[in-house]
Parts: sequence; C-alpha cells; structure tokens
Amino acid sequence: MVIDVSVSLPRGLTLKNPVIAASGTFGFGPEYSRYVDIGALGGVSVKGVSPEPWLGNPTPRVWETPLGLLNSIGLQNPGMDVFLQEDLPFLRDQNAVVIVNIIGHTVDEYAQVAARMNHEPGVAALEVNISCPNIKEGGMSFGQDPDQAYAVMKAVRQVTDLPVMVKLSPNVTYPGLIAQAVEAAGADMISAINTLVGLAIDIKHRRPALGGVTGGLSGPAIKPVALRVVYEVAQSVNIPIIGMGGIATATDVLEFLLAGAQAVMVGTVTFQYPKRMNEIIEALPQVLHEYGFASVRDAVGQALPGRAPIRGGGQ
Amino acid sequence: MVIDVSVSLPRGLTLKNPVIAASGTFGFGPEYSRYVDIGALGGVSVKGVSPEPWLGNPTPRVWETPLGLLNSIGLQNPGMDVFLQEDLPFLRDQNAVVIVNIIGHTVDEYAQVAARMNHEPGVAALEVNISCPNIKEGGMSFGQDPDQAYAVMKAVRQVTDLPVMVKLSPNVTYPGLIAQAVEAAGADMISAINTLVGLAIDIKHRRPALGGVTGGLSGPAIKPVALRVVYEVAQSVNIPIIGMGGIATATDVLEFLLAGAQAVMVGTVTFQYPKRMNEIIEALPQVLHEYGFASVRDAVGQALPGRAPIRGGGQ
Amino acid sequence: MADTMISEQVLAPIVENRAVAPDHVELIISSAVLSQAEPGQFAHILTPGMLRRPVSFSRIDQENGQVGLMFQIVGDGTRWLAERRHGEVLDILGPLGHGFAAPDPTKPWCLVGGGVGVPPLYAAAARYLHRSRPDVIIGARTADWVLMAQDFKDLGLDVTVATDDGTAGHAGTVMGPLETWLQDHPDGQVFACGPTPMLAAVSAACEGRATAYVALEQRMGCGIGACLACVVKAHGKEHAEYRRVCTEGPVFAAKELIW
Amino acid sequence: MADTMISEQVLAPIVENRAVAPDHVELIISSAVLSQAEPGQFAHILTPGMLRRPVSFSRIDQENGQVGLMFQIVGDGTRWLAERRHGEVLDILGPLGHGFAAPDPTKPWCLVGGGVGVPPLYAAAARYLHRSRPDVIIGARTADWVLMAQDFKDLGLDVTVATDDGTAGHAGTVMGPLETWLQDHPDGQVFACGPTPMLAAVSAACEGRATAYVALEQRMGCGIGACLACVVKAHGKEHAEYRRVCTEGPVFAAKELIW
Ligand SMILES: Cc1cc2nc3c(=O)[nH]c(=O)nc-3n(C[C@H](O)[C@H](O)[C@H](O)COP(=O)(O)OP(=O)(O)OC[C@H]3O[C@@H](n4cnc5c(N)ncnc54)[C@H](O)[C@@H]3O)c2cc1C
Ligand SMILES: Cc1cc2nc3c(=O)[nH]c(=O)nc-3n(C[C@H](O)[C@H](O)[C@H](O)COP(=O)(O)OP(=O)(O)OC[C@H]3O[C@@H](n4cnc5c(N)ncnc54)[C@H](O)[C@@H]3O)c2cc1C
Ligand SMILES: Cc1cc2nc3c(=O)[nH]c(=O)nc-3n(C[C@H](O)[C@H](O)[C@H](O)COP(=O)(O)O)c2cc1C
Ligand SMILES: Cc1cc2nc3c(=O)[nH]c(=O)nc-3n(C[C@H](O)[C@H](O)[C@H](O)COP(=O)(O)O)c2cc1C
Ligand code: FES
Ligand code: FES
Repeated sequence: MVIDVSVSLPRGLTLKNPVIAASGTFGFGPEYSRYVDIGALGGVSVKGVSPEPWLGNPTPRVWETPLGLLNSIGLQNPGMDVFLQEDLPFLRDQNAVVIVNIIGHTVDEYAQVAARMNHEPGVAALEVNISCPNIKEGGMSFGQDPDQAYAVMKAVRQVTDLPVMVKLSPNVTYPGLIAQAVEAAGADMISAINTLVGLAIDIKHRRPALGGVTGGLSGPAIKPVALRVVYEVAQSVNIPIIGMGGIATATDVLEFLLAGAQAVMVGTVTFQYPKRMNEIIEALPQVLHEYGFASVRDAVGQALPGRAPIRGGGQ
Repeated sequence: MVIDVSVSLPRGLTLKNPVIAASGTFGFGPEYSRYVDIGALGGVSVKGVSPEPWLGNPTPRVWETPLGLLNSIGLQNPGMDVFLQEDLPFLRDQNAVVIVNIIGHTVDEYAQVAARMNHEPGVAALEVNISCPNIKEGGMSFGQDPDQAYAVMKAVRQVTDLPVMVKLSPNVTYPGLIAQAVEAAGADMISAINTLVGLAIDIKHRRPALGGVTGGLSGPAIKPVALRVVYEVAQSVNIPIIGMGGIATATDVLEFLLAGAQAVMVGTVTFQYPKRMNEIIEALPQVLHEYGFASVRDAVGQALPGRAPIRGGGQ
Repeated sequence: MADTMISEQVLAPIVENRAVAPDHVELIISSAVLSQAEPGQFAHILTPGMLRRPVSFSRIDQENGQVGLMFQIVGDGTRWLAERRHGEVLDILGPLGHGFAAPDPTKPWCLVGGGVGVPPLYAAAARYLHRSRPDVIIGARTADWVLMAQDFKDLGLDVTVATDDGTAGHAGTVMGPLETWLQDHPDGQVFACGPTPMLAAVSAACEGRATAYVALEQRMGCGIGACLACVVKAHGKEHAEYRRVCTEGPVFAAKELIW
Repeated sequence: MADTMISEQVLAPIVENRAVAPDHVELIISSAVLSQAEPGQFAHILTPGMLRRPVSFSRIDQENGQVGLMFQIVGDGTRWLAERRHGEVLDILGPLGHGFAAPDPTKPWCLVGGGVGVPPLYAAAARYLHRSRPDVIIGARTADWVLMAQDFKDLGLDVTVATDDGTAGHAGTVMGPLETWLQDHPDGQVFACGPTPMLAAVSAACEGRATAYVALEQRMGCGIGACLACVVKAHGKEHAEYRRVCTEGPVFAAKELIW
C-alpha cells in the first residue's frame, strides 16, 4: 500500500501532506515545538499579523461550550516587523511551509502586510483573514460583503506573487458569493471556515462570559457547518479549498476531502492533544486505503454532486 | 420562596411558564402524551403546517454530529385542513397553549394558512417559519432577505388578529436586520433560532449523509450561536423574543432569559429525554432563586448591555 | 394489537450480558413492561449519543418479565451498550412500533433473517409456535456470525443456513434457499428481517407468490412517531406517501411499500 | 530558571487520591518529569472537557518522583479529576510557566494564601526553607476549608489563619494579619496566591513597602503560550501590554501588573 498524501496547490505551493496547523491555535511555532514534530506537518498558518502591533481583547478570552470553544483573542499580535524579525526565523529553520495569516483594519493595511511579506524567505503563502469575528472594525465585515472582500483581495493581489488564500466567514447568508468575489479578484485558494459568532452567558455575574462579549466558536460542534460551507463553496468556485472546523481525527480529514477540500487545517483539538496533528498524518494513509482511495487527490470532492455515489447495503 | 414563572406576551398571550415544545420535535402532541405532561408545558409549537400536504425529503432524514443533530425532514405535514380536523383537537383537549407553526412556498401560501387559523378555537398564536433550511423553494429564503421577510409578515398580519411570532434563521449575515423588518411588518414576537445549515458526509458511500443533502443543525452544539442571535436581536427590536437552540437544562433556560429571551422553546433534547421539559419546569423556580431572581421576568435581559453587571470574585 | 399496548419510559436492569458471536452481544434485561412486547417491536435505548438506539427484542419472556436485545457492535452506541454489565440499568422507551401479527395457521410459514435481522424472527417463532411451525432460513456473512441457529433448533425447528463465504451451509445469500422454499410453497407466508437490499430481494421474490412481511430499519429521531425522521415510501390511496417505521412499522406488508 | 526546564506531555499514574477538606481533593501522582517543577509552576491536565485544566503543584517531591495536585471541586473538570483513583493515569502537559524564584534570604518573608491558592505556597515553603523561614497567613471561607495548615506546621512554621466567618483564627480576610506583618516588616517580601481580588488587595497593601510576588489565575486555552487566551495587563516599556499567565506567569512581581 503506497498512498500518496502530497498536495499540489496553485503557484507551485506543495504540501507533503494535507494537514496544516490552523491560524491562531499554533502561535508562531516555537511554543508547540516541544510536543509537535513541526517538520512533519503539511504547513503552519501563523497567528494573524497586522502592520502595527495589536493589543487584543479583554479577558476572559476563552470559554468552553458543548463540544465547542468560544474565543475572543482579538488578534493580539506584535505587528509585521517584529514577526519577521523575531518569529518567522524559527519556523523557517524548521523548514515548515509557512502561511502568513494577514489582517488589517483597512484595505490598505491588508496590502501593507502582503507587500511586506512578498519575497521574504520562508513565507510560502498568504492567508487573508477577512473573517475574524473578534474585532470591531475591519476583520469580519470585509468577509461579509462581496464588494469589500473583492477589494481586499484585489489590493493584496497587486502587491504579491505569493500564493494567496482567502479565509471565509461562515457568518454570512451565502458563503459561495464571497468565494466568487475573491476568486474574481485573483485569489488562488479559499480557506474555510473561520469561527461562527457565538455568545456564552456567565450566569453568576449576569453578563456575557467573554471579555469581548461575543466570540468565535470552533471545535467539533461546528464541523457540520464547516462541511456544508466547503461543500457549497466547492460548487461555487474553481480554485482549491483548504477546509477546517472541528477536525479531530483522520476520518474527519477524509470527510473534508470528500466534501471538496484539497487540504485541511486543524485548530482547537491541538489544545487538548498537542500531538494530534502528527497522529492524524500517521493515520491518514491507512484511513484512505481502508475506504478505497490511493491518494489524497483521489478522495477530493468525491461526495460532490455529479460523482457517482457508491451506494451500498444498510439503508 | 414564591417564584413567578408566568410569562405575559403581546395580544394577551400568557404562558404559565416559559417552556414551550419546539416545532417539529413534538409532532402534533399525542405521540409524546404518554411520556410528557402536556398540560404542564408553557405551550406547544406544532410541526410546520402548509395549505396542502407536503411529502418531505428522502431518507435518511437525521444524522448525529458532535453534540448536535442534523435533520432534513423537509416539513412533511398533512396540510392545514387535515391538521385542523384530525390533529388540533387533541392538543385543544389538553388545554395546551397551541402555537401553529406555518409554512408556505409563496407569500400567499403563508397568508392562506394564517387566515385559515384565525378564530380557530384552540389556536393561541402563530409562528411564521421563514427559516427552515430543508426545502428548496420558499422556506429559509424568505428569512434570508429583509424585504421578503417583511412581505410574508405583512401578508400574515393582514389576515389574522392572533399573536404572531416570526421564527428567524441564523443562516444570515445580520439577523437583527431581519428582525427589524418583521417588527416593522407587524410581528408581535420573534422566535429564534431555527437550525443552522450543516452537512454530514457518509464516508462509506462517499456522499452527503442526509437524503436531502444538507440539513438543519440543532442541539447543544448550536447553543452559543443561538444565545448570540437572541442577544443581538434583543438589542435590535422592541418586541419579545422566544429563544431556543440546544436547551437541555433549567440553567440553559436562565442563560437565554439573561440574554434577552422572555420564554424559550425546547426541541432536540426531548428525543433523548422525553420528560425533560417537565423536569426543567420543575427545576426552574429553584434555579432562578439560587441566582437571585424572584421571577422569570426579573431575569429577562439582565446580561444585555446597560444593565449593571454583577461582578464578583474569581477572575 | 400493538395500538392498545403499553409503551413507557422504563429503567430496566441488565440481568445478563453475553457474547453470542464475534462483535455480537445479547443483553437480557428485566422489565415487566417491556415483556409485554409483540415480536418485531423494538426498544429505543438511551446511550451517550444525541439519539436513542433502536433494537428489536430477541426474546420476550413474559412469565419472568424479561426481554433480550441482541445486536452487532457497529458504532459508538452499540459499543457502549456492549460494555454494560449485570446490574447496570438501561433507560428505554418501549415497547415501540407494530410487530409481526400472528401467521395464518392454514398456510406454510417461513422466516428469513439476515445478520442481526434474525433476533426478532426468533421472538416471532417462539411466540407463534403453538399456531404454526415455520421453516427458518438464516443468512450471515460468515459461519461465526450465524445468529440464534441453536435457539431455533431448541424450538424443534429446521434451520437452513447460508453464508456469503460458504463457511457454513449454502454458499451465497438467503435468496437461494428462499427460492427453493417458494417453489415448494407458492401460497406461503414469509417473515423477513435483515439489510434493506435483502428485504427488497425477498419482497421481489415473493411477489405474486407468497405474502411477505418485512421488518425495516431506518434512522430514527424520536422513535415514537413525532419527528417524521424514520419514514419509508408506501403506496397511498392515491399517491405515494411516507409511513413511519417507528409507528406504522417496523413490520410492514411488503406489498405496501415502494421499493 | 524555568526557561531551561523540561516540559513534556506525560502520562502520570495516580498514587493516591485523598480528600483534604469538603469538596477539596489532593491527588499524588508519579512522574519524574513533573517532579522537576519549580514551586508555582502548574500542570495542564486533560479532562473530558474541550480544554485542559490548569492546577498548581501542591508538593514537589523530586526524590521520589512525585507531585501533588490539590484542588477544589468547582465544575465538571475538577469533579472528574476528584473521581480518579489510584492506578489511573492522567495526561498532563507540564511543568508549565514560571514559578516563584527563591526568596532573598536577607529579608523577612511572608506567604499569603487564600483558598486553593495555598498549595503552591506550601510547595514554595518546602523548597526554599533551607534559605529562609517564611511566616504563613492562610485565608479561607470557613474553618473546614483551611488548607495545608498542618503541612506548614510540620515544616516548623508559624501559621496565622483567617476565616471569613470567624470559625477559625482571625475573623475576616488575610488582609488584617498581612497588615500587621507589613507594619512589622516594611522591607519584607510577600508571596501570594488566591482569588484575584485578594491578590489586588495584597498588591496594594505591599506597595511602597514589601516586594510582592503573586501567582495569578486566568482562563487558559493551550497552556503553553501559543493561543494568547490567558493574558494579564502589565506595564510595558512604553505602553500597557499583555503578558501570558501560562508562560511569563503564573507568578509575576505585583508591580509589573496593572490591577
Ligand atoms: C426498528 C429497528 C430495530 C433494530 N433492531 C436491531 C437489532 O435487533 N440488532 C441490531 O444489531 N441492530 C438493530 N437495529 C440497528 C441498530 O439500531 C443500529 O445498529 C444502531 O443504532 C447503531 O448504533 P451505533 O451508535 O452503534 O452506530 P452509529 O453508526 O455510530 O450510529 C449513528 C446513528 O445512526 C443510527 N443508525 C446506525 N445504523 C442504523 C441502522 N442500521 N438502523 C437504524 N439506525 C441506525 C444510530 O441509531 C445513530 O443514531 C435496528 C434498527 C431499527 C430501526
Ligand atoms: C495557573 C493556574 C493554577 C491553578 N491552580 C489551582 C490549584 O492549585 N487548585 C485549584 O483548585 N484550582 C487551581 N486553579 C483553578 C482551576 O484551574 C479551576 O478551578 C479549574 O480549571 C476548574 O475546572 P472545572 O471544569 O471544574 O470548572 P468549570 O468552571 O466547569 O470550567 C470551565 C472552564 O473554565 C476554566 N476555569 C474555571 N475556573 C477557573 C479558574 N479559577 N482559573 C482558570 N480557569 C478556570 C476551566 O479550566 C475550564 O476551561 C488554577 C488555575 C490556574 C490558571
Ligand atoms: C484561540 C483561537 C484563535 C484563533 N485565531 C485566528 C487568527 O488569528 N486568524 C484566523 O484566521 N483564524 C483564527 N482562528 C480560527 C481558526 O484558525 C479556525 O478557523 C477555527 O478555529 C476552526 O477550526 P478548529 O475547529 O479546528 O479550531 C482562531 C481560533 C482559535 C480557537
Ligand atoms: C427533527 C426536527 C424537525 C424540525 N421541524 C421544524 C419545523 O417544522 N418548523 C420549525 O419552525 N422548526 C423546526 N425545527 C427546528 C426546531 O423547532 C428548533 O428551532 C431547533 O431544533 C433548535 O432547537 P433545539 O436545539 O432545542 O432542537 C425542527 C427541528 C428538528 C430537530
Ligand atoms: S423516529 Fe420520529 S417519527 Fe419515527
Ligand atoms: S493559555 Fe494559550 S497562551 Fe496562555
């Protein structure tokens, strides 16, 4: 059994396997390096990076919900200059495929970070985060309007040759429309989904539990929503999709592949099980084989309409 | 300790307590009457009713997800005439506060059902379902566009004096806008949320698991999203909100009250624990008392901005 | 029949947990209410999942107030159930649905079971043996997985076995032995339970010959008729219509259904 | 200090589970890695919830390769932990964070603990006793909940107790005894751990007098510095900035922080 798990993406971006650490759950790499074999990952998407440092939101910043996690970090980050000087070198030294998640309050700020990252050795791709629910201006609102999403991507495209993915918000009526807008603006890929906007109540103190009031919901609870968005977007655009949302096992990865994703990102589960991404990567060939696939590529989109479904016994 | 759990709603609609059976999870009443004390419930919202019978979607119609349930029933129902003749009498005989959940493919179909229910003895209120994700035309699309939502509610308002609530979809960018539209069209109340659109993959057969492809996600997994929508809508309109989504305990009910709901509906948990609504109703006075409330009314909206939060020890 | 029967939420202690085949377990539980069941009815069992799990009764011992639940371990719910031990208590809704009506004693009778479809047929055989003696055809993937053959023999019945891999009895499905039986008994009555494709084949084979009753499986929500999850397409008076497996079924006359 | 220390994901068997007060449990677990901890560091423990649970080390026995985890049952995670028995294995990330540095032996030293803030102070006392003998002030809601008083006495230390309801020692909070101590030792050093409002009060009381070190609690995600969930506001070089309780803390010099 030789199962090819490599992934070929636009502009020559290749991953040795489809499992990427999700932005914001893996810092800039060194923290988890004690537990995770970073070199074995398909890639690492770093915490969102802005032109200037951002302070983030008041605490509490995380709250547990039924099989979900609400977070309201607020994109705290040291700014792009400090990132390049102090943080990027570590991941570059690990030979990680580094995806820089970029954020801004304005179209121009997105373009600034994109321009700054261009030709930086060690930066393999950009992920334009127009979907973070945890900041007041910018952030998600860009991802909730096709025109604004287009504008951000267009500006980024003008300043970089890097492969660029746009990260979609599930908090919109028609994710497929946003995907089409950024495809038209030159996006090479889509990543989806960012977190769902949620709220928890701290009954004792009679107030929203998070310092930032609402937060972003991640974890297994959102997996069905994530699969739906991937499935819809896969039918709306012709560019590859990196799927995520609640992935915790190698069979979860296969579900995302079948729904139309070419690769995946893994976030919240890492907090419970730091080594889980490595375990998934080890298990994936076996799981693919078991369900009759000879490669990751083979599985991509097989549950989309128009592929002959394999109907079997049972019901 | 005398805790008042009664709820006063517009147009003289009063509930003896805030716990209502959620539409579609409680049929038309008789099935659960073996297990549930229906007379003790705050109310019962029946399965969606259309002018003519609807057949519903292909099977499988339910699929489990992490602490969630996907369903794709497709609003199978016998039509309004059969409902009135064969189904309503049972609930009327139980003295249940009956809320008729109404559905249609067109604005006119909604109005037909609303008109037919007006002055029908035993019908206490209408719930206009513009948020069902499980049908191709109509259904959710009315709830995804403020103008269409307005049109449906306006048409319903013209033909009925009954208290009317409109049930919102969480699958929109700004639920508050839809709420404002239906308030302007004369809605007396909002109920929220209906299910989130989700998808599950049947890996073995390489296809979407549900016969209807996508389905509606309910259960504890969606509670943070439901609380967020209630919290947002409570700040967008001046009419009462009936909250729901993942409620399984009396403290869950209190969370929805604090977030701005005046009453709640309980759905998916009934499949696991048929007697749970009765148990919640029994536990509620004690829970309210424990957290310092003398009535349901007292708790409503206490976590909304502008109420002095009770900050205590801990963090 | 079942309409007039009780159905309740019961807390039933486990009397015995026995392995009956690799990955197949039978739980014997104690409950006077459940022991009122008709063969073919089912228990809707609380597990840690979001939905209860439907399992048919494999034995119905009214005298001792006990019933059996025999199941294959196929996922989290059945795995959890398989780990329950003597003395632990199951939370069950039941008995639910419409089971097998008594066979017509004037006509030859055959039971056709595939895999975990066999147990409810055993319950039917035991219940109606005083009226009629069925012939029994059991199908399984492999010899190890042939269920309840000895139980049927203990009732004094002849058992024909078919295994997909030929490790026991006929090589192949139950359809071979059934065809033989149908040729011998064109006016017979067939009770069948097993995977849906098998039931479809049984139904087709019986058409125009024997009367077939089939016990269906379908994904369930409530299990009691309220949610309309568990439907199956049937011939209505004018149009096709959906019937509920949990309420109108799980046993249907094969000719009611649209396959 | 802790920077050069190991931190790993360990599977640590439970050696003992003992009730130390109503709703308070101490687990003694065996792990050579964890027993390298500094006092004030913590274990990030896998429970059935979505996030691990941070608990400080109550004892650090390097010789026997054992550590203690003393906690109050306040929710699902701690309830689950309290039910773990001898021989069961905990999945732990640790030792994590920066603990208490050794006290300055030339200055008087005081430990001020409230509730479940006491255990890490005991670990500090035990570790640094050879350098300096601290005075110990323990606060609790009620007499039953005074933690580890006997353990401190076994180290030969004087213990002052304060309970909110006056059922043991001084009636009131730790702030009364601390004020007395500060008046006697204006050049002292104070190690404090307990509820945030208590730490704020300790910090304010020490200002301009003793040097205070406080061990903070904050809701955590990763526990290892990657997610930025657990921050606390501190005085930066120019502006206010956030520091991570799990990494730069949980022990901070009180004057670094913005209360
Ligand atoms: C009326 C009826 C009687 C049944 N009697 C028996 C029996 O006697 N012995 C036996 O071994 N099995 C029986 N089954 C099938 C049994 O219900 C499933 O094997 C079981 O629910 C699987 O649960 P799981 O958690 O282990 O599997 P999972 O696949 O993890 O379950 C996921 C979900 O799918 C549902 N599901 C999975 N398989 C089936 C299925 N075949 N039919 C209906 N729902 C399913 C589960 O109930 C659950 O909601 C019966 C099913 C029905 C409808
Ligand atoms: C560095 C550190 C050291 C700690 N040391 C101890 C100790 O030695 N003994 C002890 O009894 N407690 C200690 N705590 C508090 C302990 O972590 C919480 O009591 C525990 O996490 C509660 O979990 P639960 O599931 O029982 O409660 P729940 O309230 O159900 O937990 C829900 C979530 O909130 C978090 N949470 C709840 N309370 C706290 C809290 N006070 N601080 C941080 N997160 C919290 C939980 O970790 C979990 O993610 C410490 C906390 C920190 C940050
Ligand atoms: C604590 C936390 C911080 C996050 N920060 C970011 C971020 O900075 N940029 C971003 O694009 N997504 C961020 N996300 C979203 C994740 O990358 C991911 O889209 C989401 O969590 C769903 O995946 P999961 O369920 O596997 O965690 C964050 C998620 C969490 C839990
Ligand atoms: C099986 C099923 C059927 C449903 N049918 C309807 C319906 O007919 N009309 C409607 O407005 N909502 C329907 N709903 C949505 C519920 O009323 C409720 O909004 C949702 O399930 C969230 O609440 P819960 O998490 O407590 O179940 C249905 C939900 C389920 C699970
Ligand atoms: S399972 Fe709900 S109607 Fe049959
Ligand atoms: S808990 Fe993640 S940075 Fe501290």
